[in-house]
Amino acid sequence: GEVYIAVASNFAETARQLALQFEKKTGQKVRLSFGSTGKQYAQIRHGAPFQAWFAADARRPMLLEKEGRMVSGSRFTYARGRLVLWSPTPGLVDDGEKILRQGSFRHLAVANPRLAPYGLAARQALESLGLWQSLQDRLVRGENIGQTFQFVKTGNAELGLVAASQVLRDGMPVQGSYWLLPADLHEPIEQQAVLLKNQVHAREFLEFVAGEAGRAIILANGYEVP
Amino acid sequence: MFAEQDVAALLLSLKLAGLTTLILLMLGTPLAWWLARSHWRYRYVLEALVALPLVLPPTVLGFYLLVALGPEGPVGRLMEALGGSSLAFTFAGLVIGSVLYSLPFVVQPLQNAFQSVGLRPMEVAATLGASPVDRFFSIALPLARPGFLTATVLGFAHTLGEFGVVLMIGGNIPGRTQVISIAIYDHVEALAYERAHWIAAGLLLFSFLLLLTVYRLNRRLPGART
Amino acid sequence: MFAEQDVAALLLSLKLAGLTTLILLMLGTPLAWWLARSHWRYRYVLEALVALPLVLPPTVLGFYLLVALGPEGPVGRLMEALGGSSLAFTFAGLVIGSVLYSLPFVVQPLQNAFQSVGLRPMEVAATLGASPVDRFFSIALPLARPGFLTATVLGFAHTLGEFGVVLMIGGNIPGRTQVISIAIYDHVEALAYERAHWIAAGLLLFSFLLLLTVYRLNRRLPGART
Amino acid sequence: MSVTAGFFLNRGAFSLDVEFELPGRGVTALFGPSGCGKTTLLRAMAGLEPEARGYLKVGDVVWQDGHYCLPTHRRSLGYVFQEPSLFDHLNVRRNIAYGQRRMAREATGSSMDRVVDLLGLESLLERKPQQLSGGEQQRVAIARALAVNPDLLLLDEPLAALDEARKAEILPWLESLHRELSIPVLYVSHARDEVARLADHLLLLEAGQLSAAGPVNELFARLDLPLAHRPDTETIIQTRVAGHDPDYELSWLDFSGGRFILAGNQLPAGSPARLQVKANDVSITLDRQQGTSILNIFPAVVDEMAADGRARVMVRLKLRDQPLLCRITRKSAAELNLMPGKAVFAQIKSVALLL
Amino acid sequence: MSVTAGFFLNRGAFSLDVEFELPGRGVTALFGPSGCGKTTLLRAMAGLEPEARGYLKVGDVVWQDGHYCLPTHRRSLGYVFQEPSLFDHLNVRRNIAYGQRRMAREATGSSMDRVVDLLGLESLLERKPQQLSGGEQQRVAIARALAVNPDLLLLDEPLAALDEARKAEILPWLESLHRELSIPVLYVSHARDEVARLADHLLLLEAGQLSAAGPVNELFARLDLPLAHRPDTETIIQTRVAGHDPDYELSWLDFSGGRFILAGNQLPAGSPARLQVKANDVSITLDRQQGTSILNIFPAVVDEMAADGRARVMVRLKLRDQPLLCRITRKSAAELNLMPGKAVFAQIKSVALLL
Ligand SMILES: Nc1ncnc2c1ncn2[C@@H]1O[C@H](COP(=O)(O)OP(=O)(O)OP(=O)(O)O)[C@@H](O)[C@H]1O
Ligand SMILES: Nc1ncnc2c1ncn2[C@@H]1O[C@H](COP(=O)(O)OP(=O)(O)OP(=O)(O)O)[C@@H](O)[C@H]1O
Ligand code: MOO
Ligand SMILES: [Mg+2]
Ligand SMILES: [Mg+2]
Repeated sequence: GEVYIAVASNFAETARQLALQFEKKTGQKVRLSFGSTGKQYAQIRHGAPFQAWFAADARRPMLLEKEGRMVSGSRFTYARGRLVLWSPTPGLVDDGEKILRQGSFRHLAVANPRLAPYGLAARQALESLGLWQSLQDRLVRGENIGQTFQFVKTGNAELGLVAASQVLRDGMPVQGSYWLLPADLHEPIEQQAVLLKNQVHAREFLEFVAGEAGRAIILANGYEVP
Repeated sequence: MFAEQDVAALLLSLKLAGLTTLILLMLGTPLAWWLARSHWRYRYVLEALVALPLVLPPTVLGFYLLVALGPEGPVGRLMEALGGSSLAFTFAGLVIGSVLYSLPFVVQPLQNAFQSVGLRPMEVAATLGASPVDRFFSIALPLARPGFLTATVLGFAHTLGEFGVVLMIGGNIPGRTQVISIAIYDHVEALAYERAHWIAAGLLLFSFLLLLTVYRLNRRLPGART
Repeated sequence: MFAEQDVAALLLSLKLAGLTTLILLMLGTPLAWWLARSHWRYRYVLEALVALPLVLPPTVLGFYLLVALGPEGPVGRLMEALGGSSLAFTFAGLVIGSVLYSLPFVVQPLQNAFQSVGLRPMEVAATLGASPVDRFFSIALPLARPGFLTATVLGFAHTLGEFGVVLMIGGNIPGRTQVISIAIYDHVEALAYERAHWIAAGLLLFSFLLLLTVYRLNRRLPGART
Repeated sequence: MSVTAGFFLNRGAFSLDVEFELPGRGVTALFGPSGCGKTTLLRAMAGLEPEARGYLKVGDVVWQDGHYCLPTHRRSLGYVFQEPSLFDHLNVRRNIAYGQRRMAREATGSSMDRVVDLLGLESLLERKPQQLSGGEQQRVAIARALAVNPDLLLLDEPLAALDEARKAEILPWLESLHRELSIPVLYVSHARDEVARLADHLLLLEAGQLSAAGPVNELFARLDLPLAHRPDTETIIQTRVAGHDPDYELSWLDFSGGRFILAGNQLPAGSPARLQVKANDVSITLDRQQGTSILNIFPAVVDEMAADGRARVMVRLKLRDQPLLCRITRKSAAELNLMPGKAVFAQIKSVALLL
Repeated sequence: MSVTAGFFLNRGAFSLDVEFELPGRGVTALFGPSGCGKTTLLRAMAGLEPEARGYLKVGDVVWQDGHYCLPTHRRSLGYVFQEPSLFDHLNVRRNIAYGQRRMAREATGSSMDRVVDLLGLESLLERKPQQLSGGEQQRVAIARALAVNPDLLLLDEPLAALDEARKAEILPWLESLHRELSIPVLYVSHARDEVARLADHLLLLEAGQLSAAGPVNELFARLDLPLAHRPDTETIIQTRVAGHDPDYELSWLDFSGGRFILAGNQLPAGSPARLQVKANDVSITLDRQQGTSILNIFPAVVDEMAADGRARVMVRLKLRDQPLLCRITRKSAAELNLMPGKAVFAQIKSVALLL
């Protein structure tokens, strides 16, 4: 009885905590494989032996459903991501929008909008603020939200639009200063999960995540839950 | 200090690198030998082909391998027709990918080494009654020793550090296809820097000691005139 | 067929690979020469160090480079003290990363080639009045030609296909640090397979023709006895 | 184990085109100027020149003909290359043992010791080739080829880098070797001394073609070949040991023209012996002389005379039916009034005779 | 441009320990058995044995002493290695031109043509070393070393792979070379002939130590050196050309003991000439003989006698004050009743004389 589950990188830490709880509760072993959503989609299409998938967006789970490569009806939103403008330097982004408008920084890190849902959201937010064009030559793009965070964390980019789950623990920043972007600046970042094979323990795990205990853990890690 | 899963990943990496290097040497040696000796007019076409996989980014190479090995790809169908199952997401698949990707690092140094052995020692051995196979093993191999050392080191180290191909066709499944390079990457992505540092440091130290031993044993004898 | 941005990425890749190979040859040649000739007792320590960057996954190596280049890293501090700015997200940074990562692929074949030149031709050249520098260029270099070819091909191709390091310290800025390998990767991740195929095919064809030319020009003369 | 061979090879400026036979035993010298194709011929016989067309039969075994070519490692031969060509990764002992271990025939464990002893290699056995002097390397190469007890021995100037003393040790052994083993030996040499001493037969190669072939003593006595006009021209005389003078440690050697007296008494009575008489060492007198240190004086008849440069003549004497070449000044020939048919005495210093 | 040198090198089983001087011009032969250290000494002189301690002064320039060591490429020398060692990537022309282009002194464009011509390399100029025969390679190596016009020439058995005819062409040129250039030449050779012909001085090396050093003619005449007991022992006699016999193309050469008659008349009257007389070519008679083809007969006195093996004796004669070695059988010595002080005649075949 082992469960193999593919998980989008940004949800890795949270998924680990969920798995730990689940294992404690049921005695089932959960094996988590992390990767970018694009890669995992390709892998699943080519026969990857996962039983469930926690993607980083809704687009690719929907594609799978259309192609009939999953247990139909199992798709659901397990978390909703929030975008924060974050800098490890205390005080730098206390006044959120202002610093973006002033442009007193050399690099702003975002995730690649083509690949990462957080990147797409970042783009939408900057467009809403009317800054997307003017900031073009200061943008540095991470392939995924993890890499984007590293650009900022190592100080190579002064600030970045990263996932709230990366910088907030129980509502407080782990380090530095942040600005939680208003949710209306971008479309919601719906992170959806699907059951790929109708395997009993995988189904149980999805149920566990959607349940009370699961939602609490997800909330504590900086996501919103539907 | 090192989690069980990390140790498993390290062992898997060593197994993969060892096996890949072994296969590379077994495939690469006759190929390099042939390339070094052949007078075929279009030999250079093959030489160019061997180096070709290098120019693709590993993940992309991995993607095409995935397509080929997956149940709908040519290799996958062949395997299924033969009663086997798809090689994607298996250890065997990792080995195939690594072999393909590291081939030039083994073939090229070996080819150079065989070329610099020259014809004369082989001719002498033939006059002393050594068959082609015999003189290959008793003369060409030992004289090409520096080339073998380089090929082995490059092949082994490159496979240890390989990541893109392995991630793509392996699917990062703990205990099955999660190798140490992916494990470190996961930790970095999951912001578990501490853990990543420890494993990276351990891997570096281990590799350094290994390389040290290899190179030390290979020291040239002093006082040789040529 | 090829978007403007892809063409820019290809040109940038060629520039990066060319420059990196040039620097690698310039750094690697004296290093390889010294390694091939020195009788220093602890030479093997340096040999092991050169091969070491190989064992880290490129992204992880890139991560540490990012740390080193960042404002708190040693290189970053040095740059700042010198009045320069950070090298992260610049072309120069890409070059540094690629050089570090591809160093062993250049040094090792060169070292073997220099070793197989032997002392005798150098001694003869000395008796004919050639200074050490002179005989290095007039004797050792031409005799080590196969090693240089291998070093150049491996170094160039490896940098063309390099991805992890470049991704990590480049920030994927179109026209500045977005190289072709990242562009293909992006298309694959974004499920734009068609476009990825075209570029990959183009890159492969181009590289194949390049390699073909190089190897063809390097064909051994027929009829040589040794 | 006689050898029949023919080879043809075209290499642009140079082409090889030879057909010859080697007698079943004894040394055949391959003699000719630098670049005439000696090494190429040996390589072709060893099967190392894939472009060479031709045929080669050793004893009853066809090694090569139009359709068939035995690969080198199946040819039972010993080959000493012109350059020592030792295996750099093996020490001297293992270089020598290399071929020996691969012999098809029953291993002669003693032959290793014998060649090591003969070539004075005891103290070098554990050295690597790079730690040997030029001559030492060549000795190892010879030992390695000899240790395999082959059916055909190909030697490409094996003694060139050796000093006289070492040569003087090895030559008799090579002689005894070919006598014992009764295999054909093809021996490239530039030194007439060595040829005269070792070889029974001679192949004269010029620009890839055989210009003469035959027994050494016949060829050396022919005035029309360039051989006769070299400073070290000599005559080879076949003799048989008749007995010894124990007081002075001399030997008597009989041939058709008389009896030689030779320093040393190693050879057993009745055994054959070959004498080498340099044309420069023969002088001619009209009367048999007394009170001279020269022991070998024979009545002779002038057979033929040929100018040898402008100041000298080469005279072929007949000692009964044994020809003997003799080089003297034109002045002496004139003063002695030499002409074909004239009866004279040939004086040969005994110490000028070689085995 | 005289050379003062001393070298010490310890290599385990072998150690080199020599001190010597070379005269400012002329050829010094380095003679000794295989493995005695000849190559090592040459390498040390060229600065190629970094472990060798010692000193070396060429002319007024110190090349090496305790504190200082001129690097090889700054030493103006020509070195022919024991193995040809051509540059594989350069054709013959560029091999020869390599050193020439790097000479400090004024380029002698003609010297390339001269050496190419001398060594018969015209047709090979465009070939790569791998396309040459062994002897051809060696000729190129000699040409390459000669083309640099050095201050000191080091030759490690340069003629070993060459045939007699080619040697006979090159030797006189080497002679004329050292006469013209007046530089010291150190010449390793195993061949007494070559040594006798070329060398003025001799260094005898045994197991890394000098066992004798001095003018060739003195050393060759000493009965206590192993040199005297080799089959080709000879005496070198310094003479002066007195005149010619135009009818027979002979030369008259005077020395303290009389007048030699020599075939050929190339040498101008008054010029010095060196004669080589092999001990085997000298015979002894009690009376002056008539009716003989031998032209050179001199009154002589037996000076000293030494056993040479068991059957022979080596006799040193004095022709006035010119010593002359002569090897005869013990039997002849007894029959002629030779003893020191006895007056005899020495017969030398004129054709046995070499320039
Ligand atoms: N690298 C080495 N290590 C140990 N001994 C060596 C080394 N090289 C040479 N020798 C020994 O040093 C001695 C002198 O060698 P050298 O090459 O000078 O001899 P050589 O007089 O030139 O002989 P040859 O006439 O055979 O060329 C030899 O006994 C040889 O075995
Ligand atoms: N690869 C080659 N291409 C063209 N010509 C060659 C090649 N190898 C040898 N030759 C020529 O072939 C001829 C015969 O060479 P070979 O080596 O047989 O001569 P050799 O008689 O052994 O001379 P040596 O006494 O100098 O060793 C020479 O004229 C040489 O220049
Ligand atoms: O976890 Mo992602 O792939 O950056 O959205
Ligand atoms: Mg030859
Ligand atoms: Mg030597």
